[in-house]
Amino acid sequence: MILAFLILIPICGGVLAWTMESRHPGTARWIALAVLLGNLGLTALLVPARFDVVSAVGPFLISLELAWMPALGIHFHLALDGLNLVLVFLTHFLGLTALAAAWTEIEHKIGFFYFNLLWVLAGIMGVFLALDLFLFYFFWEMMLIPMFFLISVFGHANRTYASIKFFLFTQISGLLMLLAILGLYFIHGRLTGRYTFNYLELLGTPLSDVSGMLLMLGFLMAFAVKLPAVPLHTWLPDAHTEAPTAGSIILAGLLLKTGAYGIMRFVVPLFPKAAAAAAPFAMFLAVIAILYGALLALSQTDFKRLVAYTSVSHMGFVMLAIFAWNQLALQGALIQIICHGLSTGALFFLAGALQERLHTRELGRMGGLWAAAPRLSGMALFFALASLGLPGLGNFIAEFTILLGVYQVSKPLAVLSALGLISAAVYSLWIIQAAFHGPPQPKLVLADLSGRESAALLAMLAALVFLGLYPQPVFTAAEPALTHLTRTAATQKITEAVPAPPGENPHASP
Amino acid sequence: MLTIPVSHGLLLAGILFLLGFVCVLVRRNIIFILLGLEIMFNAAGLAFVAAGARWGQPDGQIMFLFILTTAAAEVSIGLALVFQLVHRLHTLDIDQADGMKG
Amino acid sequence: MTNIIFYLAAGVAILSTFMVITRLNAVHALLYLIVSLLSVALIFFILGAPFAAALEVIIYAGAIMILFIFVIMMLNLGPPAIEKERLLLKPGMWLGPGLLAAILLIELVLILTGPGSATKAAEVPPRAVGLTLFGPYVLGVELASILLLAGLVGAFHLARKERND
Amino acid sequence: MELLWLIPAWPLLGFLILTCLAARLPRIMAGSVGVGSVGAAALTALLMAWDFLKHQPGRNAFTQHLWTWLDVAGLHLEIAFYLDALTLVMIIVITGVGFFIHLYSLGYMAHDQGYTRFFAYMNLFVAAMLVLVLADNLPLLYLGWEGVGLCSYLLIGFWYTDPANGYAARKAFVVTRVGDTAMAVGLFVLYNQLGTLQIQEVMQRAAAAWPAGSTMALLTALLLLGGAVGKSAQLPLQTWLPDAMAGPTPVSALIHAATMVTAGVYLIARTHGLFLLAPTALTITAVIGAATLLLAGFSALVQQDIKRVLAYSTISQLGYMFLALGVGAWSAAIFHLFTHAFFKALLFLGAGAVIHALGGEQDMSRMGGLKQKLPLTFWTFLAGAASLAALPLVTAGFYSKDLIIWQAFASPRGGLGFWFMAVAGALLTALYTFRMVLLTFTGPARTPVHHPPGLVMRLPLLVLAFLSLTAGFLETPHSLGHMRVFSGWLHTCLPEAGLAAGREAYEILFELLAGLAALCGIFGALRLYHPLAKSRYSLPESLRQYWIKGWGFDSLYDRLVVRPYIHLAQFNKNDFLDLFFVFLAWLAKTGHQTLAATQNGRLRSYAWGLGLGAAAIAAMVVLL
Repeated sequence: MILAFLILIPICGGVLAWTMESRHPGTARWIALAVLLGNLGLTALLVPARFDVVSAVGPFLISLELAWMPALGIHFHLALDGLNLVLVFLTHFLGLTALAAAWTEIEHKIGFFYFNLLWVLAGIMGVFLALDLFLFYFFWEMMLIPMFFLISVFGHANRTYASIKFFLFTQISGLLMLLAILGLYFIHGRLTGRYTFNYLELLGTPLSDVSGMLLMLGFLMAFAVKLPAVPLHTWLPDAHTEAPTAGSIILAGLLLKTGAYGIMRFVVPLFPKAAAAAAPFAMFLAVIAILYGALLALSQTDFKRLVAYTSVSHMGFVMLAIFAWNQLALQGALIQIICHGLSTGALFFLAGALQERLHTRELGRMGGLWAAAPRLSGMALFFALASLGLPGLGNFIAEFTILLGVYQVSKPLAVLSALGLISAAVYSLWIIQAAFHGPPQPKLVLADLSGRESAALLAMLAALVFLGLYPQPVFTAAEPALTHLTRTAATQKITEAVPAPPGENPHASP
Repeated sequence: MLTIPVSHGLLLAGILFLLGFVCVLVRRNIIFILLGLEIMFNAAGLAFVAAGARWGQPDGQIMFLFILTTAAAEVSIGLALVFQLVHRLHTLDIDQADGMKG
Repeated sequence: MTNIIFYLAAGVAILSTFMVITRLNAVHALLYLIVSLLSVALIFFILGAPFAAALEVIIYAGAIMILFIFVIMMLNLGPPAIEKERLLLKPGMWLGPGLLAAILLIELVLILTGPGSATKAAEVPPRAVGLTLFGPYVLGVELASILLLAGLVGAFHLARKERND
Repeated sequence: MELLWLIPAWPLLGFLILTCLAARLPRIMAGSVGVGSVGAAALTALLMAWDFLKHQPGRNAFTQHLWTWLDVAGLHLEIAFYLDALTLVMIIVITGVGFFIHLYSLGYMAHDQGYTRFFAYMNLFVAAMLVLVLADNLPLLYLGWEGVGLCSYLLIGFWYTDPANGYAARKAFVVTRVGDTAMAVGLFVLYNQLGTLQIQEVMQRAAAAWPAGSTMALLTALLLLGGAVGKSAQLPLQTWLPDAMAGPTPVSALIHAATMVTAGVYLIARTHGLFLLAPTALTITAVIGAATLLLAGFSALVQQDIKRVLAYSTISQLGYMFLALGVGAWSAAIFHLFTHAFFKALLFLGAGAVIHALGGEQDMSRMGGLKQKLPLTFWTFLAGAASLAALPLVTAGFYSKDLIIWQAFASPRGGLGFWFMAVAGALLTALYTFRMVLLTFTGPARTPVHHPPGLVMRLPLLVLAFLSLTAGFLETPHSLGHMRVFSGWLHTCLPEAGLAAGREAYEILFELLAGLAALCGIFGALRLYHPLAKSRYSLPESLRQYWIKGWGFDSLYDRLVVRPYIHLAQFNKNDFLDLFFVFLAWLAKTGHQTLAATQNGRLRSYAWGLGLGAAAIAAMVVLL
């Protein structure tokens, strides 16, 4: 039941925060804080001594299955394995930082803000935990609407445009996924006579080449938009730029990750053959995303927009890794998911802090801030370095393992994406130069980081350093889950009697 | 008896109908538009009668009768609308009455 | 002989209708329309539909046109109205509709000149019409009466001058 | 031995203290933490060296495992330190020279605003550099490698208020990162082929798996060479080093002369097993070294900025080291690295003292006459210059450079061509070195002296001057006593350079020639640049400009890579891919507006619509 509580508590907390708004608006913050801390404690309870539990269905540490609409084969089915656990931790961690960012930034409609914040987090948690495709889709949509409100109600000047763009992109792609889910449901039902949305039962549904590819693309579209993959990324800069700081942190840190998680958990295991066929193309797009995002980031003049494009570049690594589909790359992708969430989240946090102080995001109107706010600038330097993949920080571990893994699958793509390391250096250092170095501005009064802000950023910093020097806990936690996923995909491919000799890597690009 | 091809009757009906239609399109005076509509009704009736005559059946004339009824009702409403138009807009120009835009 | 009468009547109908749509004076137009209706009545007669011909003369040329005359008289349209009409009706306006009508006419001709359309017409006496009308079409008659009632009520409502307007 | 981890931990601790306490730390405390941590590291390193020599661990190396870094899907990496003779030389140079430079900085930076920040960065640098040389596996080496790159970036851009410094800093980082990326790809290849990244295992497995001259060996060696070339500012990635002089002078001394830039040399020496499998890569290394040493030498000859002269001279001396590596004279390369660290640090510190004294003046044409005003600086600088110019017999530079020049000819991989380039380089070196000395210290004084160097600045100068003159006696040629302390020590971990058959006999002759070249250079400089010299030969202006700008590499890269990239980015600032979605939105909007416009409320236009529709349907009936 703990799993259900993880989702229910934020939902109830959100409602409570909203209802309290009229009487005590400030309490919403404390409610949100209590909810997140409580949830974090609950999650900590779930950490097992060993991750490699043996179970018939997979390495699930704990699962929950309640009948919801049994006539249609819909169940409230949540399960947790090492992979989810890491992501749920990340959700809470970034939720707390978002809370810290919003603490003073949001002054109106406070209750409604925290309602949305908590509901987004609940939706994300649901997405990470759901093992019933219908439930998954339910949560997928559930995180969309509050996010839309976060942008459209609490965002900056151009928020309406950005929020509608965000909504259209995700909604349309989500509908494609719904179609694919239903398609899979009916194909599976017709073949076996059991109409069910249960992920574990749907695994291994035999599909013809064409229908497999179509269904796979339906899923992939939804996840590729979220990820975002070039050329479906254009909603992201607008949404990130216009969202309030907390919204940007959640967007970059968590929402994008649901796309990556979806590909890992659903696309490849459900449609291994189609995914293998699409892999070279997807990996190519991912490399384009890495280089293209980095190129665009360099020319941006808006701090948040710049960081948004770096997300495109970094998430390209994730997509590349997932479609390379070997243990090394997948582990790297997971670390990249975490570290990108932390480093980019922190950069958005800093952008928000700057905007709160300077009332601008334009890099052209910054410069020389180091003298006025050394702690803030030092933090920015640190996270910019994290984002360029400095060894010793988690991002390096991620990129290194990803590229090592990808190199085993496709040498040219690995080399090309390594060029992204150079361009990452170019844009990351440009942020520092444009905002913090340069001639100091006279008469600039800039408050340095407050205790609350410092605490949030220090926590992220510590996490990145820890992951950079000792990422093994994450690897250990995710290892059984990822092994299981790769094995599921692999066995299916063999049972489908593809005339490919076993042992040959089916993902190798031509 | 006479041997007029039914197509000639229909053609006449068509010509009259088109003349009425042209009237509706060209004229901006609502009275002329109503006249054009009358011409078109009449032409439609003619087509029915011609077709009925071709088969020697009364149905064509019955349809003409219904058309006549409709025309009568239409004219009464239409002329009432003319009054309203003149009363409200002080003109007979139908293009002045374009308040219902999308 | 009757053929010639048919084509003559048809010619008169077309010509007078053409005059209707080109007049500036509404009363003149009405008179031409009456001519047109009378010639159509003649054609009805030739086509063997005397009942329809009678109705055409009585109701169309009689009742409905009179209604128009009444309205024109009530609106008191004199020579200034003709001037106004001249302003509304610019020669260039004929071009587009004329073209459209020509296209439609050509299409109509192309459709009508299919095979097996030339036959003689048989007379349908009023008795047959009446029998059919109150036989299979009785529902239609009822509907027509309802329509007329609705027209009556509507015309009454619309033509009334509202006090606070 | 078990205290090995302390060596990098000391400066790291210093860094952490300085960053966390930052402004709260009084100046004197900050300085002592900064210097003290490196001093502690230096003491620990000496202790370690003594211990190492006393106990001689098995297989001449000692490995300390700290913790498992990561162990995933067959990739097993440890945070582990590896200590052998090569590493020992490096850590002694790093901590020793580092300590004196830190000490010097106490005086040099005394009045700077970012005093604490400076020492924090410097400590971090020392820590990263130590990790680099101590690393047991390539990713850990890469960690240190990027770490020193970062510190180099931070310290070049230390005076961040000037955008030009920021540009130089970014240039340094990005250009070296080009090389680093090649190196990273090299690591991917190595792991993919050999399944390990532990340095010693890599070399063993490579030797077992690849025959000498195989393509894979060549490929990996070239990729690693790419990294080394970037870090050590060799052709074609040398352009960042002259600009790196934007940082404070102690930084130039420590990072851009004595230690970081030698990391490339260290890397190649460390992975020599791999390079020995790829003779072509070695030849390329030698060619790069030889070409670089000449190119940089010519550029150094015409610079006006004293620090830029030293920067080009560093590139040139690194070229010597690469040449030595390329011809297989491993210990000669490291020996030159060793002596170069002393005399180049000394020269930079001396130049720093001059700059400091003149209130920030770096242009040599505005110096002069300092011999009397700054006597100690002059004499120590002269010692360094003599060492750099390889003044025969009495300087360390002579012994190390001479060894390289000789090996360039005598090694089985060497040849007359390499020898000739090396000798020409020696002549050039002597020429530009003494041009610099003469312009700076002799002739009329052009700028008044403000701050003569204090005690903390003088002491490092003296120590380093002493070392610049004497460190060479660790290794002397056959003809001059034949000391083999240094190479004997290094040969526990690096292969000995053999001599090609029949060339030993010429040793004395070639040494004489090399010595003569250095003397000629010095003499030439005296003739040309001494204030009392009569003939003043000047180069054609266009050639001079060309050399000043470093042979036009900068503008070439600027035109070829930098500007197109930036233009592309600027051109596509609004992301042309978004146009497609903007177009979709426009389409929907326009469609809406068009259809809305048709509902204009005009009866007749609706009738028109009816008519057109009817015509269309009738047309379908007719045509179909």
